[in-house]
Amino acid sequence: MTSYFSNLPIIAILAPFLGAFLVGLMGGRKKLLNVQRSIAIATTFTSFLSLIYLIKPVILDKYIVAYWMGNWKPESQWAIGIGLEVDAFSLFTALIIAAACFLSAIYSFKYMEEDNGLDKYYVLFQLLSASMIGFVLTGDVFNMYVMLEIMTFAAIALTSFRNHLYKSVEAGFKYIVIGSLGSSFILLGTILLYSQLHTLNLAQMAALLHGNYTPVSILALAFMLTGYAVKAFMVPCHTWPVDAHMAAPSSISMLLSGIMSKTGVYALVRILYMIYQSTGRPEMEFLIIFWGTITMLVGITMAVVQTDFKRLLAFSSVSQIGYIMVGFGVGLSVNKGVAVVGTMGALFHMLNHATFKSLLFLCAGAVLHQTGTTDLNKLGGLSKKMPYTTAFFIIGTLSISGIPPFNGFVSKWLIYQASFEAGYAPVTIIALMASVLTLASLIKVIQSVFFGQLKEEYKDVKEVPLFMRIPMMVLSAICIIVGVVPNFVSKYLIEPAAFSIYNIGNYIDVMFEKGYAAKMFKETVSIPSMDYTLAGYWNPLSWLILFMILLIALILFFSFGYKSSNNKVIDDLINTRYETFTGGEKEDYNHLGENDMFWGMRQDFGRYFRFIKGAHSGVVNDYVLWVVAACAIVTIYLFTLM
Amino acid sequence: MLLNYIGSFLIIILGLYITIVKKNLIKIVIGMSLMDSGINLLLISIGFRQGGTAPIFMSDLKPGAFFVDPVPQALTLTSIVIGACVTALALSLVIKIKAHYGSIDADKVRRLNG
Amino acid sequence: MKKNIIIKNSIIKSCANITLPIALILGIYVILHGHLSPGGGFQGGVLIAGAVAIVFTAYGYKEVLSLFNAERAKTFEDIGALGYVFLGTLGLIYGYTFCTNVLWHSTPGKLYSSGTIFWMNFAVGYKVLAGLGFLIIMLVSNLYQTSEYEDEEEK
Amino acid sequence: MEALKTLLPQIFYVLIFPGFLFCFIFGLFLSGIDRKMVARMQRRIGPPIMQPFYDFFKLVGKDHIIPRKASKKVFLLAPIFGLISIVIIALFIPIFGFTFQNNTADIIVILYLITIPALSLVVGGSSSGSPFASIGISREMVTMLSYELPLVMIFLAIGRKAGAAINGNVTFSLADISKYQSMSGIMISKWALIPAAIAFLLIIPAEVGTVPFDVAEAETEICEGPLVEYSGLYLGIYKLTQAVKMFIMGSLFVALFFGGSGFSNIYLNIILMIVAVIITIVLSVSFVRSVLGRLKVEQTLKFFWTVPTALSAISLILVYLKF
Repeated sequence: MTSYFSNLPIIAILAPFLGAFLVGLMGGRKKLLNVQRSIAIATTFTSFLSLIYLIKPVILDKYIVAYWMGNWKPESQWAIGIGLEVDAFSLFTALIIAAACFLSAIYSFKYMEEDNGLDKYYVLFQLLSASMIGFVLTGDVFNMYVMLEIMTFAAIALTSFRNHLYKSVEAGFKYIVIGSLGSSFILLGTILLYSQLHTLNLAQMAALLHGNYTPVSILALAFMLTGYAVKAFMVPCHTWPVDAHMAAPSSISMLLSGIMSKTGVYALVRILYMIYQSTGRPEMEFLIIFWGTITMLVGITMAVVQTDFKRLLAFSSVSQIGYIMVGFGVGLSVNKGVAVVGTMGALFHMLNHATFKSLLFLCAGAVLHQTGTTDLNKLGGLSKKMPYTTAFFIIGTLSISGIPPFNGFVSKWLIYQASFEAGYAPVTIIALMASVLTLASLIKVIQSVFFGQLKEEYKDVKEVPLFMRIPMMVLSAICIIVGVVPNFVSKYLIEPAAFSIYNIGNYIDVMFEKGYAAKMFKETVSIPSMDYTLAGYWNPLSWLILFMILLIALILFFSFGYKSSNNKVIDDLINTRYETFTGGEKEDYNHLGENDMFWGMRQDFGRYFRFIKGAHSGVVNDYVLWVVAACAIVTIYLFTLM
Repeated sequence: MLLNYIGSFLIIILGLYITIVKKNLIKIVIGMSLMDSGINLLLISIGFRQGGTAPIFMSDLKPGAFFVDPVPQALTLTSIVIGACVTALALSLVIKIKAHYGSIDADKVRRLNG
Repeated sequence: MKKNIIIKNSIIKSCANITLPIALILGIYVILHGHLSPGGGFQGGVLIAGAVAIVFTAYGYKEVLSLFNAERAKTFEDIGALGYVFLGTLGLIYGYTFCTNVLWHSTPGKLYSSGTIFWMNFAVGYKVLAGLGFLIIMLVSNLYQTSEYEDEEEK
Repeated sequence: MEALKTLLPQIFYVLIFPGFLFCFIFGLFLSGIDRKMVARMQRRIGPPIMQPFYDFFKLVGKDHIIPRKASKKVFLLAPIFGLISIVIIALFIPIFGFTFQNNTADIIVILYLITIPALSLVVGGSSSGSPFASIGISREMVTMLSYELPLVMIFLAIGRKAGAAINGNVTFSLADISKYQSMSGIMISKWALIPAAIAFLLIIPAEVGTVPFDVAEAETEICEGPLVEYSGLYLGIYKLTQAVKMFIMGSLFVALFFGGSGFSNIYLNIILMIVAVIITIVLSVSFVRSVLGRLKVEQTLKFFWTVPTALSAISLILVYLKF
């Protein structure tokens, strides 16, 4: 039992907690600031490293690590202690989280240097990282709730960290109201489930609830679904993250949007696939796919009409969660082959969304850091001043819109295929349209932030320092590498995770003893046979070689033209033929703000856009009402159909 | 016992009602903590058993005595802590909002919309 | 907001004078007997932190601020948390799992009989009394210092 | 030596036959035919068929100017990426059963690769910093949005139709679609897919950017929109991309609706393909172009989201009902 890896999960959770308290102990002394920064980087790196060491046993050897706190092992097959359980799916999510936290810690080094109270920032940051890792590694429902609460508090405090800005405070308040409402629902669901099963252990719950649905457990399911939907930004519970992402420092927006949403998705998957074992239930499949599609559509249409850089990214994040949930919804299908494609697409999209959305938020942070605003109407023409950020942002844009050979393509394609094969053709169409709209909304950002006319006040803007560029570099490298070798990634990361989602019997057996699941289920629990043939991978390597050949040939050919034009621009300052053609207008009047973009579309769908913008009224009460209404609808749906 | 369950759900619904209807931010916070209290009551009621003793192994335990369920009590404690934190954090944010907006009316604190 | 109201009520004061030591003693008792009786570190910590609230109701916020140091409370909270983590890690160091009871060697029912659990309770109690105390101090001082606070805002 | 043996044909494919050279020659040739046809329909003599070649080489010979406001690298790289991606599509399109690249999901790859030239136009135009280009790119994005919806539905209908026969579910592989057509007759002979074919013919002009739907480049209103600052070689590349796109869309139409086993001889197949593509382009581009005037941008959106979308939706529903 006590192998070298058995203690690694707790170390991964413990290191950032320890770091948080250490930083708190040091207090706000200016001299120790660098020490605090190094501690944050070191602890997040420690947890990342310990999770990497877990890859070999958990993912490659398909071993599930069970860890009982305080050595309180199950007494006569009844869990009495708090357990950690790490299977490939947990580890997959935890790896994404730990890597992103590490990158965010590096990014914060320079990004946050102008703020004061940085000791508090680092305490909260490490609490956030630790609780997110703990959330996905734990095998106990109530522990999940506690970790979720630590996460929520740290995130709220970080959202309103820059409390001299009105938007931070308002976003923080909305977050705490809606977030704690979601937490309350989760707690309510958990205790209702406890009242039926008298256990809090995930594995044991799964074993006891098998084929044992009662009204209480269905009510619990409704509450838990809504509660975790709040954490995973599913429409209509998507109102807080938008404000929060906009107001938080970008290093935190990255974690909130790219990573924290994944914890909600993780919990939803655990509830649906593990506790309630809804695989093969068409009504659950329909609910999740429908919910995901609504999320996708509302998120992206709101993103198109936004005027704030980070708010736009946040809404696009909401729509990406819709993709993930559609994938997981298809994963509940009766048809095993299709289900596997859906699950794999969703898992792949979790990874990809974490990378490119983090990248985009870091770019937004770079712009905010250098110019001090994220209003699309005020910015413009930064590409000459910040060439690296522009390049990274374009890579992120291409990835998120799924342009091959970047990573978004692979996962989006798997999701399209899965949803179409499962017989949800309208969903596929909406997903493809949402992809184009994503591109359109981000093109708007590219046009109005990086290209277009440079404003007078941004004349002296410089490129961001190296410490902020490194995380962006790493993330864009991941975007490209994952897109180029998707086969490798899915074989060594996605497939084991998808397998472990379906392999419930083993999950239960490892926690208790061999044969426990079979005893409780009163049937032999077979290891699910996974059929990956329908997921016929896109193999870009073959034509990527050709792509490279062409690229090299063309670039060699045209580089002469490029070179010869190089000098003229610089020395020929008087010649008016190098001026942009404006049709005689003065430059101050011809900047096309983002408001004017896509007016053709807004004219035709004006009624829809006015309605949807008006619905996001900004009043907390309305948002709470939405969440409660969602809960009511889910409850009614589940009670009528289950 | 039934009364407890009905009461707890009533309190939860009352909390939700306050959160949805009242425009005063402090009242919204009150609604949130009311909902927390309802959940706590539900938790404790779930763990309660008629005639049970405190769940501690002592030597003077009578034969045939049984415990109330200790787990919900522990959960309630955790939940209370979290509720206290929610209230404290939310109130501090309300103070900040008052400083920025000059009002604690939910209809006026809506600059982030659309 | 009502400002500058100095609470001078002799009934409250004399009641507080009686209850304050009781609260403290009871809190310490609950912390130390966490493994033997209902309660534990958290409840005891809350009881002790309640003392801050008692001082506030009886003597007003100035007294609270002069008696308690918020910065130090913050530090103490971290020390408590670190102590808990350290005690938990003892299990790892001794080769068991996290939070394993490694010091246990006594008869049940005695005060010092539970090994690490006793010290963990102590650490939790320490953390909670510091943390909640800090919370109350902060709320109290915010209540009376909004004007100062707005000045900060303008900077 | 082994690697060279596999690599040499690949290089041949990329650079010579379905790839770069072939696309270059045939695309410009097709563009010449189109111009000639339009001229004849308007009772003009029209330019010689080789005119696009002359235009292209003239543009290559000219000096190119990079505006001071433009961000240079993006400005110069965008057209190249557009051209590469459109040439790569040529490798995916089967010529009557003969494919160069075989993927399980080349339809979706094509769907995305087709957007890259439009995207390169958008990014390149945007990087030039011209206000006309900004208006142009917003129009280009709206056009793209408008034709993407029916295009997606057409692809899904065809994939469903072919997949139901091949593997019982759905296929996104052009090779499978080609196989299906050689098994049970060309796609256009299925009643269910005739609306989809009409919708596809309506999409081709918007995809290529010719007259009724060339809102993005409207010369009279916004001076060629995104292309306003381009000159010389890079303008030539854009024009070439447009011509190649015409060829690609035509051959995609042929592969999707008129595919099949063809002749046993590959050369005959190629000639058949070329003839079919010319007919398609004349039908869908030249006729429409010579008759209609330019639409407004919101009219484009309204048109595409009503008529072609409805047509392709009918197809999709009919396919699902197993007609």
